[in-house]
Amino acid sequence: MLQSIPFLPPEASTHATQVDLLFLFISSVVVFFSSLIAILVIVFAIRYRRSTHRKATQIEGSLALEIGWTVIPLGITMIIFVWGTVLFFGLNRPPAQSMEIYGVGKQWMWKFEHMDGQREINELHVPVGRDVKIILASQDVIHSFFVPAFRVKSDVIPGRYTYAWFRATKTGRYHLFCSQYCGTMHSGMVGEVIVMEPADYEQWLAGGPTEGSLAQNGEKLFQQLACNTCHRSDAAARGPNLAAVFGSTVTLNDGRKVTADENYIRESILNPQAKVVQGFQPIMPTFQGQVSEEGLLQLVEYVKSLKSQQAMPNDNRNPATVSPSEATTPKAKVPSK
Amino acid sequence: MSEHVVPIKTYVIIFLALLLGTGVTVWASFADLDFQLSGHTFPGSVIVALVIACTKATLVILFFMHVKYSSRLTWAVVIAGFFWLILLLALTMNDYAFRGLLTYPSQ
Amino acid sequence: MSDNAHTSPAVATHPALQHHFDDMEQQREASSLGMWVFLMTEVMFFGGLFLGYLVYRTSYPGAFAAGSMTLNVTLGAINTAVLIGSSFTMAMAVWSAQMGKRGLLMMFLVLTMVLGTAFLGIKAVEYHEKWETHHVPGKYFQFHEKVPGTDVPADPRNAQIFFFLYFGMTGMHALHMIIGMGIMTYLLITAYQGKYGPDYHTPVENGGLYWHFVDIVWIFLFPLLYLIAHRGGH
Amino acid sequence: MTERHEHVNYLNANYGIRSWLLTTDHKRIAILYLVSITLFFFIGGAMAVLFRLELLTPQSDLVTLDTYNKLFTMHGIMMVFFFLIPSIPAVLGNFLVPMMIGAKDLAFPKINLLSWYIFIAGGALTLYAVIAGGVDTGWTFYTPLSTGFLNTHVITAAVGIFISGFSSILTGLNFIVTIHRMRAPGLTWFRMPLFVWAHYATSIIQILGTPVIAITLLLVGAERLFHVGVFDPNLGGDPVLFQHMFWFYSHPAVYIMILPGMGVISEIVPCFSRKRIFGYSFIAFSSIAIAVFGFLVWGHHMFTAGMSVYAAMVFSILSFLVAIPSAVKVFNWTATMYKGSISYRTPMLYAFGFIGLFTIGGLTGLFLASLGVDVHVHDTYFIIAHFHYIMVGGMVMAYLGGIHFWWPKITGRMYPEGWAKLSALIIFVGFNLTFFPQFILGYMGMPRRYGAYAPEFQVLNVMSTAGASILGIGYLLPMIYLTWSMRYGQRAGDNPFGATGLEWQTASPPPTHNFEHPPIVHSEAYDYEHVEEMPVVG
Repeated sequence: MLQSIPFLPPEASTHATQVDLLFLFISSVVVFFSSLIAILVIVFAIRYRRSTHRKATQIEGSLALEIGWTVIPLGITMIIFVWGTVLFFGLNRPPAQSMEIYGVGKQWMWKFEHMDGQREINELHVPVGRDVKIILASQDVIHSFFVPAFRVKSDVIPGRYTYAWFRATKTGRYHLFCSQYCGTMHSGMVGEVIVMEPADYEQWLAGGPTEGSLAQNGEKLFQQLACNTCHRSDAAARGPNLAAVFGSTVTLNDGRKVTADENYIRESILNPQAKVVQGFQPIMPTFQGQVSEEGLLQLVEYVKSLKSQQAMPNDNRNPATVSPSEATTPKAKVPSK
Repeated sequence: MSEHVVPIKTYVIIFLALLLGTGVTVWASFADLDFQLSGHTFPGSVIVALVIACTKATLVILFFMHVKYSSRLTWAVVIAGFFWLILLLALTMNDYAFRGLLTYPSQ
Repeated sequence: MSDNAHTSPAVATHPALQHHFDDMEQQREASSLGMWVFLMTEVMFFGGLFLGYLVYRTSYPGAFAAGSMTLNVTLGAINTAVLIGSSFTMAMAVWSAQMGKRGLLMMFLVLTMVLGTAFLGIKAVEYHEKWETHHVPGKYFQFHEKVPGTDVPADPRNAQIFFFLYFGMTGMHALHMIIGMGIMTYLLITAYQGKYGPDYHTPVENGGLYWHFVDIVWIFLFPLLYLIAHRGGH
Repeated sequence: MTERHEHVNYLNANYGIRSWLLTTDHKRIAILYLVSITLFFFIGGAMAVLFRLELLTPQSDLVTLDTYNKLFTMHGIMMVFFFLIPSIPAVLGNFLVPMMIGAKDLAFPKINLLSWYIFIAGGALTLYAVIAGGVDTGWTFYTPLSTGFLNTHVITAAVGIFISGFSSILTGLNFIVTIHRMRAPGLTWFRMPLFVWAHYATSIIQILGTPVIAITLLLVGAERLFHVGVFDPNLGGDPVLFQHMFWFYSHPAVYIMILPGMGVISEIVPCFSRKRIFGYSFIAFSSIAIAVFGFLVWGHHMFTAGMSVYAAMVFSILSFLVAIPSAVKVFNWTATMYKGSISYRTPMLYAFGFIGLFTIGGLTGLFLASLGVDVHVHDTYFIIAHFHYIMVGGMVMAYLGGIHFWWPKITGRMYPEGWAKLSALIIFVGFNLTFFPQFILGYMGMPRRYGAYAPEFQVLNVMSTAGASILGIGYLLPMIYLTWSMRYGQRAGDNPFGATGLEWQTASPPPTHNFEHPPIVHSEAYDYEHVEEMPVVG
């Protein structure tokens, strides 16, 4: 409906429509007040011009007016604040059942990896009508994942994960820009988001060559790095059992509670001492420099894939070593030497 | 000249108080002052150290730097300076303290 | 807030009165206010470093504690006492100037400088110690300490941030001390020339304000850098 | 007005290059600043011309992408740190603050001169970085790009800015002390011109904000030089911390730029409306409110930067709050014109332009303070358009308006009115043509700092470049005719516009000590009821 307005970029996500509504609301406020000021200035300038209005009438001020033009704009801005904040919260809270895709930004390209292992560069295929959450990592500097047609933007920051999510409403090809200046070829770090009918998407997924799903590759890496010597569910475990860790609340040895999200898993691999699970010794070494950004994504995805299982794949007993304080979920983190 | 001359005795007392504060801080760091409050452990010696540091700084500002005897303007400048420092620290920590909040859907 | 507008033209012209001030009182108040405003910019300057410290200390408490453990508390405490002593002698120098006691003023300035030099000397010993143990951030940085209270090695990267902040903060502080020594030298020379008396001693006062400020920075640096680990242990 | 051809003034009191380079007279230092920032303005402007030409076509053809990146970086650095920040405070403020409060000079004249030398040293170093090959970090120096990934003269430029920061601090310090301690008898706080209030507020920001960027740039330099540091994620640091520290200064810096401009407008509007300013104390306090609240909103530059959602919310609401005092000012200026007796002299034309463009610039800030919309427009041309409406549409308009308004006082000569009106018009038209299309470009999604862009953005970019050429001419004109007028302009009397304010009660140009007799103030500012009629000409 808003598409009839020229100069609006395509509206291709549920979020885009909402942003445009707020945009139009603020625009009307802006147009109203700037016209008001412009008209007043012009009218006064002509009406009270010196050639016809020789003598100015001295006016000190007016408390009522001052209060009026303080309070009224304040009220309007508070409406905009609440409205914009609600939209923003929605944008920062991906629906729980989102389909997930990993994205890595590097100078100067975008790489995406789908759950089943398909990889693509500077193109992102997504199905229409599904919630899609992109988990973003950067290999070098700060980039920013920006799809104007979805009104979605998220900086991609080295050293941690950030997220963007959307639900595309229209098939088509849309711009993907890097919007955070990232060096020489910044303006070349562009790509396309290709929104397809779900059936076409499935077909596309099936078409590409893959070397195993993300989680499978992650599992291989998990064994390669010997993570499983400590992260196990039997009594010999020196690290927390990772089954069902993801998404749970973890109690740390200093009493803090954190949610085990992607950043937590990532940090636990790279900086194991930062958050140590209650009941465990901080004995895990760092894997900084040993795992690539993509390898990290695979490991994270592997840990996530254990979410539905009750225990580590090699063992289905419940973890004995986990502190009893957290009945709901054992926690993650670290071990091995 | 309308300035205030602080008696030597005051300076000596402040000097001794500052030395005492230093001693207590060092002692506190070797004592185990951690305490528990609603499930969290608080590092008692760090808290003691910071409280003493703030007290010492206040003493220096008030007496050695004569602020106690200075105009309201000087007070305003000092307060503004530290107020802005707190703004810098507090608003930045406002980010770090709440990182991760809301970013993942509750399961 | 002393809305002091200019009062009547100078009663008696003091040799130190600058042409654009009406009288010595106005000149003194202007200088003093200027000094205070300058010190507040210094607060914000160090504030940036304190912010870095706060952020990383809360992010990497273990590595910071481990790094802190390697610092020499004895030397740090001695240095704190030395600096407080120098603040005391500086305050006495200002008092001597107010009283017009030129000899005392010079003596206290010299004492302040002696204590300042002692501080810098002890600091140099500490820096040397850090150099020997490869705790200076950079290419040759090594760190094998354990997080206090555990037998886990602290992450050297995070410990390096601690030492970067340690050297950044204490180095910036030491630089201010060195500048302060320059100011003391100037004050000593001018005091010798007999420029200061009960009527005019603003430079001594402002030099004192600066010196005390540098002292205050150290009052915070000492616990933050040296004492954050639980040396008492658990 | 009586002719005073022969009176001794600050310009002819003595001659020779030494008498200028070693002067401690605030008026001469203001002239030194005027000359130097004009130089930096045209260097920065030349870069803008080059990259606007590059943007005529979607491809990267006129210059390489590397060069393009250097051009916009140096444009930003030159304009922000070496033109906008010193512009009004260091030129008009330096010249006028002591005169407006009836003082003989600033409180610390030698420090004032020192601050100019520091400024020149910083500027020279930065210019050296340009000539030696340029910098391509963007004026924002974001880490880790600036510390680990670029091969250019980052440290030189950062040190240049670091140095020039001290100039800004010293200027602010000087103003604060001067305003507190050197006011003429009878000049209470609420009799001060609003220009002085605005500079007081500006000075607060300068002294409390600038040190933070100084230490931040030092840390960037250290990280780059020694590969140790606090911002590089590979070293365990957090690049977002850099953004916090950078914007803690650089957002309030926006108010360093615009507040003095607001002060200028508060002088011009009453004078050419022959009317007391409407709501004096509200305008005065709104300046202070802007200075204080301006420090609390830096996070709105980081809404998409991975900050915590909660912090983003806090920064958002504070950003809306800071809009209010600006709105109050605009309403008060408009109300001042009501029932005035308005003449369309050049400074007033610039004031009209300022009010209109600043209103648009300020109101478009609502999009950016609003979290939901900001996510979309952040880092696009929408931002570019928004801050150029404030910085160029607002601040440069006010600066030029102020230069024209006080030109007779500074030089003793009138500017040529016809040419001045023409160039004001050209600037207004050129400005809007340059920057209005960029709002649309931004909402359409064109990211900033793109040397090559998608073809559908071309039409608007061509419009923008066309506008920029007009704008360029508009800026060259005043430079030419103002220079001309220094010699050939009509002699101005002491008070050619019939303005209130102590600066108009002394000769034009003023004597070295500003006033023959120390002034005593008996009335409030903008007492236009009791001022003689505006002279027809100077």
